[in-house]
Amino acid sequence: MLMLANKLTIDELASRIPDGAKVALPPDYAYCSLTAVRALIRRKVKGLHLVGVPSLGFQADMLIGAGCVDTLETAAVTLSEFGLAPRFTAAVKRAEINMMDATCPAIHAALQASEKGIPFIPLRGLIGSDILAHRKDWKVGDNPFAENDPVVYLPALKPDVALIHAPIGDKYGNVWVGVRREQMLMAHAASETFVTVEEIVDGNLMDDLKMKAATIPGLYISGITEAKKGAWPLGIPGGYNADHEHLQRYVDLAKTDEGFEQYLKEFVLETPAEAAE
Amino acid sequence: MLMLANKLTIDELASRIPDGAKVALPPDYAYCSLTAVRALIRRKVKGLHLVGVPSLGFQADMLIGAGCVDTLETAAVTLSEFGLAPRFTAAVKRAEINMMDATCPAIHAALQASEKGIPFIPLRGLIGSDILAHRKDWKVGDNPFAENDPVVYLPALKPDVALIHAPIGDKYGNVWVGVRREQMLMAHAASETFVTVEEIVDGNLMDDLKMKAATIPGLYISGITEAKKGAWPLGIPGGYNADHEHLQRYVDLAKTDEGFEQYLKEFVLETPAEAAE
Amino acid sequence: MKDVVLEEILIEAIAENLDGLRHVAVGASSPIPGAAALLARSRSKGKMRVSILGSEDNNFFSDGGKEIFDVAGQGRMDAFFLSGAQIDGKANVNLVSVGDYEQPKARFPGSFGSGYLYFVVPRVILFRLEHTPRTLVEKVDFISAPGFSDDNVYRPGGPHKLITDRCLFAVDKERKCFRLESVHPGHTVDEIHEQTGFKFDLPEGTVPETRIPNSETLHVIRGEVASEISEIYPAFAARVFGIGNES
Amino acid sequence: MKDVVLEEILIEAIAENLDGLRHVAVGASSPIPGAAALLARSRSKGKMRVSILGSEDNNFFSDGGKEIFDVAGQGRMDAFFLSGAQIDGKANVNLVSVGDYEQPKARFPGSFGSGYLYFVVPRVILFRLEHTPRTLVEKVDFISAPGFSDDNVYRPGGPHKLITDRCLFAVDKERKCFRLESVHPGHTVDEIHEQTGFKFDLPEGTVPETRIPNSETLHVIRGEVASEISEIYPAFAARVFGIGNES
Repeated sequence: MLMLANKLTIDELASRIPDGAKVALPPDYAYCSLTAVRALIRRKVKGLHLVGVPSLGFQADMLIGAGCVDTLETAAVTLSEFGLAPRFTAAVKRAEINMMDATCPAIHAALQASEKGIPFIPLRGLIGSDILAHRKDWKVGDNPFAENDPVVYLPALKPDVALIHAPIGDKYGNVWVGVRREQMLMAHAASETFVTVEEIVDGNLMDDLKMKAATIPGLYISGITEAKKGAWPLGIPGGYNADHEHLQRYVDLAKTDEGFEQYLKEFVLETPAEAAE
Repeated sequence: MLMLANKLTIDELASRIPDGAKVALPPDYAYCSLTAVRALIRRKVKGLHLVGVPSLGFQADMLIGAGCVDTLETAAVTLSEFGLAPRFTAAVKRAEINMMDATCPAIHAALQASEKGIPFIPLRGLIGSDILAHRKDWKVGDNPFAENDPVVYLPALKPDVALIHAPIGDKYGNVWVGVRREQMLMAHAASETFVTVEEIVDGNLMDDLKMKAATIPGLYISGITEAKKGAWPLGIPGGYNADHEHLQRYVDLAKTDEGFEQYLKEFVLETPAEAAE
Repeated sequence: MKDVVLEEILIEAIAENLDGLRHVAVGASSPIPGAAALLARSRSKGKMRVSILGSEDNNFFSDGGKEIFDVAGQGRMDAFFLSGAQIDGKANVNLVSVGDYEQPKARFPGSFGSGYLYFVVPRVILFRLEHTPRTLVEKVDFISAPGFSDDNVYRPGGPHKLITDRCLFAVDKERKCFRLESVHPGHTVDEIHEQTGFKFDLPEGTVPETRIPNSETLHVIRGEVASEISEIYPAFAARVFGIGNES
Repeated sequence: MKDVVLEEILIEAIAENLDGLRHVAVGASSPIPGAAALLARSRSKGKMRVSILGSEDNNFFSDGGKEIFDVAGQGRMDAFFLSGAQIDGKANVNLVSVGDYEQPKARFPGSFGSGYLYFVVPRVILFRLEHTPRTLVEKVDFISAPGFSDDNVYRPGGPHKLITDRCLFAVDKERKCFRLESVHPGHTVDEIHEQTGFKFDLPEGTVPETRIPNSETLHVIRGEVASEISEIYPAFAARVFGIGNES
């Protein structure tokens, strides 16, 4: 008598992520739910605080372009081989978003602090950097076990929502993420986790010891949506490849405000039924 | 052109763990290398500082009985359904070992500090306990992000050696541990990790995404020994069961000094060639 | 219907204290708390998760030994059970030793997760089947986990009830002590006083008798709960419910 | 034998600085450092591990995004490569922005792991193929990671060399600055002075020319290294070595 997962449509999922939420997102090379991002843009979500774990890509660029984002907390925003993220770059130059620049291990460590229920975690490095100089929420303190040994104290970073994609889930809300364990860390650290999966399989992923070791337990999952090719136009490791032609088209269009609006219209706003495909 | 693992005989493995080493061991319900413990007793290792991750069982009781242990740092020593650990209990009553009582999450957290290369980690709880009162190496300090909020600071716990068993390894030293990820934490945190495995398989465990997610990379492994039934008389999850009859016999014999000597003679000292079985 | 046994009374008494919770965790070797959690889960109509620890098969965790403590630290564990070689009137728990710590008269396995979970799990239910002056003492010899903390100590969790083979105590968080809540059938308040090493409060009026599970509850306990618990604790299920095979 | 190209000179120059190391990590989109690491690994006769990050297939980590940083923090990563939109004469690296941070003239992706790895990896090799006063500046506009730290700051790592398309600089940890080590064939010291925005030291005597790989090294680079790197960076391998298919 296991608890069944809370199965949602993609629009229900988007409606459960409130305006102003602190939302953790994975990098492009992990499992990104672009289908959920499109649903969020359609529902005109506002004021998001995005947390890159540890960096952001297409998801953030689209949400920024669509005016959904107030704050970015991330080690980078990159479209990798496609170059600079155009909507991100434009928004920063116009001072339209609040930047909280970080370094990758600081994001991982601060999420681990939330995962462990500890109020802060120390981290080496950072001292003397302008990353630290601009992060008024971080502190430099003493290592209590040594003399004259300053160390950075990071407060626990607790996202309201972790939003991820994964290859498989089951009807109990268990979600297999393979080696992309930062997605498991995100689920542990966040108050709620919403997930889209390529496929909801029969049976219980926890019953197979090989699958269980890389499966997020349903305990952490607030809602799950089946979404075939839910990462498109990104790919998923071990699954399908990224749609390079489409991504290049995005980058070309998103260079201008008008081009981005055209992209949104064509690929986001006029496909409200994509989850039912 | 991957690096090949350092394949050792069981006696070579034991010789690589020096007297006085701080050795991390898993609990009985994980993957314990009893074959390595027997080899350590045969080589008359002295002065070990055992770290239970987070508790200890038969391995520790045998090593204590054989006079190999100076210090125990653990949340518990238990033989579960077989009751109190007789050699442990006798040694503590005679004040023959230095006890560093802990609580489970403190051991995990302090190992995670070593894993992360941070000098310490805070932990909730413990304040007002006699565990804390007796741990002169732990401190109570302030949470720098709040007023009047004391929190325990644990120094990083870095074992010299993690000694584990596992169902499978490969010739590159990659070791699959399944859901027993505390064994992965031990390998990350320790300076060196020695492992015995039921079987060294062909191919590379990292090439299979399902196996990779629960595999310790060879980077961390200093030496690997193939040892069929290397956990005996304990069992391994998903493999063989514990030998209850033998364990009961151990517990009965180990109640007295003489009985324990008899056990050692019969099952440890006179089977030097067990790795070659 | 066969007579109600003490274990069934305890299962019902514990289950009442788990009503409405989302996640109840049970430690290893705890068949009565385990059965109570399963009864509460059955009543929750799918709203409660139960995890049984120290067993490879009956838990749903996948991030190693630390996860259960992380889960508790995140506030995702609503209830847990603790026992103690000694428990005192301030709800302090001792799982370590009797006598001098450095050279004790008796040594037990150790504190396990108590020094942490007692602080962060909102409802910790203390459970001790041997109710004597030897186990329920005025002051424990070693505090594995303190019952109460100073106001400035982070303490979202703590003791909720103390259940023994003779009675049920409630916890008075204001006065930081136990109050007798009910006495199990066949036992008396005088006997409780005699067998308890610490002072405790009494309720106003007469002390009630611990409720006997009604027939509907007994049906669930002896049916689905007994069946599920027999997979985890076959010897217990065989002895108490007469089902399954001893192993 | 076909003419030696700049990439091959850089690969050899970097590989020399990796000799004897146990574990060299290479970031994403770094074909020349990647090839250099593979050359060094080939020479190590199985004593060196190389991990290529940001690629699912070419790394051996299994504990999520944090592991590579944990590995570095444990002291298990001996060398890493960093680039920068700007690098200054104090070896400070800027991966963030040019102009005012709040409203910049140019914004780059961000600092990634530089603010940490630069502190803990013993040999960080700075690598910038555009050697101009625009990139090698007197003072960076934003310090993603500082080149040097005060004595009381934990700093087992730091800059080891700076390699550009024109020359190779060594790092003087005492004087906290760069010293010109060699100039690549076809370039001059005067040109380096002209194209570098920061002051740097000169070696005693004449500045040597960066060594051209010998025929044995070229054989390895164009053989096994080219073949391995083409799996990771097919376009690079096709352009430089004329092997594999562009993708």
